[in-house]
Amino acid sequence: MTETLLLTATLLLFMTLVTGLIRALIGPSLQDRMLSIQLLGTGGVALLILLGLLLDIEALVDTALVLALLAAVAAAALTRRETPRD
Amino acid sequence: MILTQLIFGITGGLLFAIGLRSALVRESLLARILAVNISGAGVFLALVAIAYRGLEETPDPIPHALVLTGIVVAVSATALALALRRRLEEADDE
Amino acid sequence: MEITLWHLLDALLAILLLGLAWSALSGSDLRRGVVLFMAFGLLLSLVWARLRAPDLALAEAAIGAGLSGALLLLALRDSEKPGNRTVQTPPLLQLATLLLMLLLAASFALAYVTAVTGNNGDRLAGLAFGNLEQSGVSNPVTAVLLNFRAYDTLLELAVLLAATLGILALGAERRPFRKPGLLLGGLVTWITTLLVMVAGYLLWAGAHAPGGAFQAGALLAAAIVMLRLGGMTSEGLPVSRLLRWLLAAGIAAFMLTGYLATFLDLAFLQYPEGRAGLLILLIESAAMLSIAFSLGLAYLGGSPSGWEKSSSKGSPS
Amino acid sequence: MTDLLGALFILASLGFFAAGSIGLLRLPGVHARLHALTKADNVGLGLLVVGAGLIGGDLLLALKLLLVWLLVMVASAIAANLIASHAMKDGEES
Repeated sequence: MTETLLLTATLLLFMTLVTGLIRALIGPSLQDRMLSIQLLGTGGVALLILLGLLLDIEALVDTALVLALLAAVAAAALTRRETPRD
Repeated sequence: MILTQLIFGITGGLLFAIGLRSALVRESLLARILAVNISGAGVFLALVAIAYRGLEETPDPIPHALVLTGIVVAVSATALALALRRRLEEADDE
Repeated sequence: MEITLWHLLDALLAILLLGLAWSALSGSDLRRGVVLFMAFGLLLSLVWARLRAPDLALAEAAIGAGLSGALLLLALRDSEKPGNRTVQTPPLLQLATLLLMLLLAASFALAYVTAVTGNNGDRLAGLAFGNLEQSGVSNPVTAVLLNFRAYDTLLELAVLLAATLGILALGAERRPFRKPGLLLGGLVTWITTLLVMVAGYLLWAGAHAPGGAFQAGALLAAAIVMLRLGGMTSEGLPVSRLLRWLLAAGIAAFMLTGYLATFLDLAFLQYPEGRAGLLILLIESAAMLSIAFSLGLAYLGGSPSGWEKSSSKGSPS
Repeated sequence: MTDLLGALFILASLGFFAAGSIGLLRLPGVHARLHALTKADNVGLGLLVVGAGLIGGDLLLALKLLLVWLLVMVASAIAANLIASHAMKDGEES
């Protein structure tokens, strides 16, 4: 019973993430697309937690932790500017 | 054969084909680098699908170890390719 | 074959993977391609989780979603002139390419079906699980990587070193980044601390749970990248000879252990009984450092500033 | 009982995730879209973490989940700020 509920929740969550990814497809700006990646990052953390419960793999929570940490690295890589050429 | 294995096996094959085709026909170097990566991901997916044994079963660890080394090799090869591309574009500028 | 909700999830994941790959590779906007590729990497991490491969999910979360994304986003800044290298494909060659693709697809399918259906019950997996107790660790993936197939991992580190040497040979690194604002400065401080802590945890956990040198190395590399993005020009990556030693540490630890084993009348890379766990941890620590600094260097896209100076020091003038 | 309560929390979280996705699609401009993302999704994840903690029924796991949620909140807040200021500077330059 709980398993079916959780699995349904996983499917619904996945569908909302797919909806959010349309923004990565249509843009228009690079920042818009990056927002979509951030959404997928947060949603991915949620999905990993749900999968961890469903499949009974505790290490998937560690994976969620790593995903959360690395999402910020990508955002920083996008926005940092290099020092001007002399 | 388990249905999940079949689904991801076919997906792996298709990813490999999509990536290979783009790597051959695209002119942009960056697009080619992406294509080779996707092609490699297809092979990884097929390997992990082979290792899968079912919802409750522990999967085969050997393909997992292979793919783990593969992921690291793929990222280092990508980095080398990107550095080469940068050098190439700079050479075109001169 | 019973169809369940799980198969629906599998099918959705598969379709989205294919859709993302297709749209990342079609269209001429490279920025769109790179962002969709990052989404593809994130999704792949979820697929590994679904296929019960948490070791891979961890590595992909660090590398596919973070490091390669950062690498590719930076590569977008190097302008690419279109039309310079247009490839005109003659029809005959197109036909040949199509035939080649069909041939490859057929062999791929054949290999796959053979691998999944052939030799039921008599697989390497049984051998790996059977010998797990003697391997020194209880995580089967780590046992395969560092014990049963240690040769593969040694050669993999050699490939990594070769790629790093290639990058070092290509000239100087990118220009450094601007000094960060207050907010980013704070982010850099706490995120590098956390990354190093989680890396340490994963290295230690790798013996009995998903984790190990590869995942920990990728996280340390992310810490180095974060320091660089924060405008630090020398922190994180030691210039001078120390960096050379660190880059070769993984291979050195492997070779040393391997040759020491031969002195004890064992085969190359065969661990003495009862000492496997400790030796694996030592090799893994060295491998982690090599992987971290190799990937960190890869991110710079060239040799770090000061590299030339330190390399001419040793050579006779 | 706790399982059911946990499942309720998780179902409630879905509403927030859906709001985040729809907001990302429908709101005009980068800066408006940031709202949808950082607010709705973080609340959604919070509810999901509570639900998962209840179902998991393990204190250590619950603490780990809480840590993940805190990390996501701080990281996404800073990422959103970085993207917003980057978008602003782009607007000035062009």
